[in-house]
Amino acid sequence: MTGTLPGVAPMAVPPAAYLVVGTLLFAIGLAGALLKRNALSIFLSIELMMNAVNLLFLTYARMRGDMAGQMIVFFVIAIAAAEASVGLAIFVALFRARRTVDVDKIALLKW
Amino acid sequence: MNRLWLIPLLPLAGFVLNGLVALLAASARAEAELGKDQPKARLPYAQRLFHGVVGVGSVGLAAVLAFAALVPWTLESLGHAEGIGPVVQHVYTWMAAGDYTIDVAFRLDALSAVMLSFVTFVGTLIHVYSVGYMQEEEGYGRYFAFLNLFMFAMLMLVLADNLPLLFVGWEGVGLCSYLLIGYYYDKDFAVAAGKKAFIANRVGDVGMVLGIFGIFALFGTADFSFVDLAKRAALAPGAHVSVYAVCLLLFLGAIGKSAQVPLYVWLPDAMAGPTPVSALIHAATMVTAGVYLVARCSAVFVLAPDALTLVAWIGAGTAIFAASIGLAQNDIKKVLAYSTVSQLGYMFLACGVGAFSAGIFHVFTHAFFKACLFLGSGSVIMSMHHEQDMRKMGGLAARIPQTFITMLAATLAIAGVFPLAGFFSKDLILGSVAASGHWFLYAVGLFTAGLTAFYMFRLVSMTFFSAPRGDPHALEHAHESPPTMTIPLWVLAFFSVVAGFLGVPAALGGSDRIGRFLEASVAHPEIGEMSHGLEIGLMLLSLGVAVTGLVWAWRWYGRAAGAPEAVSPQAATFYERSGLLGRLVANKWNVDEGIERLILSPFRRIGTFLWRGFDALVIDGIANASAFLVELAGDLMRFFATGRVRNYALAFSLGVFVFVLYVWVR
Amino acid sequence: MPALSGDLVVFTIASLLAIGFALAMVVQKAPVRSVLSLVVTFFGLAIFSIQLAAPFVAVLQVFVYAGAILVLFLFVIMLLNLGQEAAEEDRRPLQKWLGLVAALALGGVLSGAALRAPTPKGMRPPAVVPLADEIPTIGRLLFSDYLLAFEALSFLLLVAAVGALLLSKRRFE
Amino acid sequence: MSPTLSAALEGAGKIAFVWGVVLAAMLPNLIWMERRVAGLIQDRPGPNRVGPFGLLQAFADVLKMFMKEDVVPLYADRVLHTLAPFILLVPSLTTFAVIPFGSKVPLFGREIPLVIADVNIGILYVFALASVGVYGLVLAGWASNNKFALMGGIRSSAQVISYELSMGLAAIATLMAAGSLRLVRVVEYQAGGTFLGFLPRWNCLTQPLGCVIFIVAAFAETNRVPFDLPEAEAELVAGYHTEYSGFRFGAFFMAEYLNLVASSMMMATLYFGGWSLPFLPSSGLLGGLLSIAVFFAKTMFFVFLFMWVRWTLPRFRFDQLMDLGWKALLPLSLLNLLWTGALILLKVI
Repeated sequence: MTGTLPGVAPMAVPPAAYLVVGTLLFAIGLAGALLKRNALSIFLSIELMMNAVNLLFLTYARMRGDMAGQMIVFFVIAIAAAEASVGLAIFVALFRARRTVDVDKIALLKW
Repeated sequence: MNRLWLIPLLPLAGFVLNGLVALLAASARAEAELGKDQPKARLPYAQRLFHGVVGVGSVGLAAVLAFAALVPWTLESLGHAEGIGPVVQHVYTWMAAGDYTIDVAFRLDALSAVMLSFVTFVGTLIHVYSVGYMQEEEGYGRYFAFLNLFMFAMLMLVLADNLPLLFVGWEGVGLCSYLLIGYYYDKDFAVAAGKKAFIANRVGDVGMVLGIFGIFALFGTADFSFVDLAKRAALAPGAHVSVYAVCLLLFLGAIGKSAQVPLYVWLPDAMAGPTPVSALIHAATMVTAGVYLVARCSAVFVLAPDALTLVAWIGAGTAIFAASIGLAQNDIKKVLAYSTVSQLGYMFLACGVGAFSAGIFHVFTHAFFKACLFLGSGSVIMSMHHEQDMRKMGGLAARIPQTFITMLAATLAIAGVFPLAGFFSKDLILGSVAASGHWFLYAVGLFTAGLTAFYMFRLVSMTFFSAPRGDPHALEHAHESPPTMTIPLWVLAFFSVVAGFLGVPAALGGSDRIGRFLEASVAHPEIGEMSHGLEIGLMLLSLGVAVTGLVWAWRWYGRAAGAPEAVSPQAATFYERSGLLGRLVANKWNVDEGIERLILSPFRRIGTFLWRGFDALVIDGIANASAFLVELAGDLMRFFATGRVRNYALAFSLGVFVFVLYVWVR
Repeated sequence: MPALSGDLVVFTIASLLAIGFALAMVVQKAPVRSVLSLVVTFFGLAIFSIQLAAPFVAVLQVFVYAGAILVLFLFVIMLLNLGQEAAEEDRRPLQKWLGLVAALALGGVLSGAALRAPTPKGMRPPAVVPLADEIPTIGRLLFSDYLLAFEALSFLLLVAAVGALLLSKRRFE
Repeated sequence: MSPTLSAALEGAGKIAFVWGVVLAAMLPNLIWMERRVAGLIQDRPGPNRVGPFGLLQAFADVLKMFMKEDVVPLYADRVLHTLAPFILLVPSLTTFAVIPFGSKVPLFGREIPLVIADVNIGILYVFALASVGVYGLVLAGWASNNKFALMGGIRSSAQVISYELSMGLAAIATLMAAGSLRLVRVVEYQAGGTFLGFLPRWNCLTQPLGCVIFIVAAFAETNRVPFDLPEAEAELVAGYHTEYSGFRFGAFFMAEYLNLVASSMMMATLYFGGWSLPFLPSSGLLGGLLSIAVFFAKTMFFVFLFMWVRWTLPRFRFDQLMDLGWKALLPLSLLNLLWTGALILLKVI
């Protein structure tokens, strides 16, 4: 069973609108991730992107009328929590080591 | 007695024990003697005792078990008209492919009974002999470990119930042969001889393996039930290989293992190993494995008469060829080696004409007198302080009487003097060859018999009779061997005298017991009949030939008093006259040189070309080129590796953009 | 909660809020302000989820994201005291402009693709399960169809906790 | 009267009632009460000049507060500094929405359930708001641009995150028992049966461990003694609201008491049977009114408990706080989960 979505009145808002908003938020998040230099801000942007995707999932779940989308969102949120804890721990350690979280100043991966 | 698997297991256990103790002791010893280099000395008594007890004990116990298993079976089988079915014991499943499984299963039938009997018996005796013979050696433990391992492998070979398992034993004995030939690993010739044996056997084993596959393709099974299938000529549906090819491949394996032309070259060199090893492995047991294989698959061979004929021809050729070389050898062990090759030729000759039981019978008797001869030669060599050149011996009869008598008995046996063992087995062979109508092959066999008698008695004469040569000092100290060595000699001599009575032919009022006994498990195609009169006539003829050989040898070498260079003037003059033939005989027909020139050196040249030309230039070139390309690519790529995450992310997202665009537009 | 009347109005406001504060999040120099803007955006998203008949997800979002994750961000920002970090000019114009272009292009393409995408089986008729049973349904799904994923997730969380502990643990002492 | 309109009216009425009671009736008296309790415990009269028994003291204080100048430090982040108190205030005001403050009363010919919004995610809603509330403190601390304030902010964020876990886990056990997230259902469940045959089936009896954990965590969540580290006078002057004065400070003050009341209500609801009391009619007009009384009585008791603790216990050290939260309460709450699950499986509750 994928579970049927709790019954609600037909959507007053066209789902396309949600999709557009979701993608826009995603784009904004991407811009943030690409433009920011503060690791934390980048991380924030990524969180935003994830949520944008969540919105899309919810929309599709609503459109399909089953629960699968919601379940995925549930998992995404949980994974985001794990990711946040580890990521932030990394930043803390990083900051201790180099007194900065500017990703451009942390460029050890180069030749 | 349903414990067949114990029989090979015991020697294996012996191998493990001996091996471990030998290793530990050796390392401990090296520890102790670090720095000071004292000559290799005999091991401490306790350790030798241990190795002796474990080595002999394990094999002896195995022998006891073996006889406990085969005697009742044999008696019962003899009781019935045409024998009783084999005893097959499955131990566990070794491999399973689909619904076809290969078990570790042991089989006791007439054939394996005969093999088992003399393998364990002679094996035990030779172990006992080794206790005395090897006592001075530092590698005492190693020696016994390998000897036990050999017994294990040989018993697997003999008892196996399917070809794959037989092949395990087959390779095992090959390995042990290699290890023991190279026992004196600090001597180059020994190492070289070991390699030679190993490689020559590999050539044969290729055929062996393919043969096994062929058998499987033919009958859809590789355990010995295929024998019955073959007897009923019931080939598996869609058998893609021809019986002929399969037989030849199997026979190739046999050639390699049993040192037939052209792969016999390794056996004479194998004499580099200790003499008991030569006796056990290169005379009595291992080298007869080929005959065993052919006899085992006799039913299949019968389906391909042409292949059988080839076997006969190769056997006969080998017999006379090796015998001719044996005539002019001066190394006592070399003579015996070539004699072994020649006798093996006899056996294949027998198989070739379809008298498989005769072949096995000869295997049986040969095991006794040839082992006796080798052990005797060992005793001689020891008494002469490791002198192997017969030209430096002579007149030892009085010095080492026991060795002399036993060896004389064995010599008469191999020469085929009535009523010793050799007489019956060899005449069974010659008789069946004659009966099969291959009169030329019969002539060859007969002539070979003469040669055999000649070179064997030549050996005896040069060793025991004739005037003492070599330094008298050594002769002074020539002494009889310890009882651990002489007792086995006596036992073997006894059996080389009486073993033949198992197969007294009907013509002499006997009832060819062993022949009928073996009929249960080997094929016995119709090979023509002979009147008893003709048969007896032929016997007298061969007996006459043998006696002629003996007398001739006596005339040339019996009272020879020449210097070591030319022991016998008559022989010298004969070789002078005979010209090319003589020289060829004296130089072993230049086979080794021929192989060197025709096969080895071309191979070496090709190899050198491939190495210098192909590998160094082409292969390495390719490798280096690719490496260079990769490096180049890396040099280009690294400008993109800015180390800044954002750049990577940017590139990544651009890529995603393109991808999505593609998906969307498409 | 059942869809409110005047859905459209709510949606418009929410989306304006969400997008506006998302932009603010990007533009802000001070991380703390970015975090706060993001909080507002998340509330907007929570409203969307309610409209999309997923109140549980909505609350979860507020609870986990706004309530825990972002607070954690704040905590770290304050711990490292990043508030006053001098926001010097970005010395990589190429990265900057290309980044913008990439973001816009991707956003455009994605939304275009999303709009073009065929509606899966169209809109279902109002479904059968009463809204009150949403949470039990989710629970049942978690422990039936998604059990494996669920367990894996729990393990992941454990590992993450341990990993975070190790990472932020000072050596020595 | 159209159903929507009546529904709206009904909702408005409940909101008015709850806020009226909480803000107008309780809040001022709480301020007075706290100081009287302090006096009681410290064996001194406490405020007794303004009005009878000093009952009007609170109004005097509030008046004073509103009179004071509202200072904003020069280098503070003006916007957030202004926003912070209200960010703190709003959630604590909206928490009451889902807490059932009574059973049902028949009024104007209709059964009115005495809860503002009986949403099916009730308790999650409460937790969500509680977790959002912390922003107020954190921002206050950060925006003030004052090291003490910052410390206070950091502490409160860490503290809230840490204790939310055990609090939530403890509460989940009650949900398991009730089989629903709706607080109304939770209360009905507790009112609906007996434990071991003779005890009321209150969660504080069926899962005492969870009850204790929840109460302790609630103390931490509301930054009350012994966990009032964000505003530990001794170390941080006044913690996050060091830089606040006038009515903004008042807002913080108010929010603290609101949270106090809210969490007291939660305790009563989750563990002490909400509005229910054995042998008391809970149906009909009388029953409804009685239930309301019972509910607020319980709430007041917990409020008193808060004050009692505050004036008797010393303050924890921060590392002790963390240890307690992570090493003691969290495992214990898991244990409690097991315990409750066992009870449910064994059909004991």
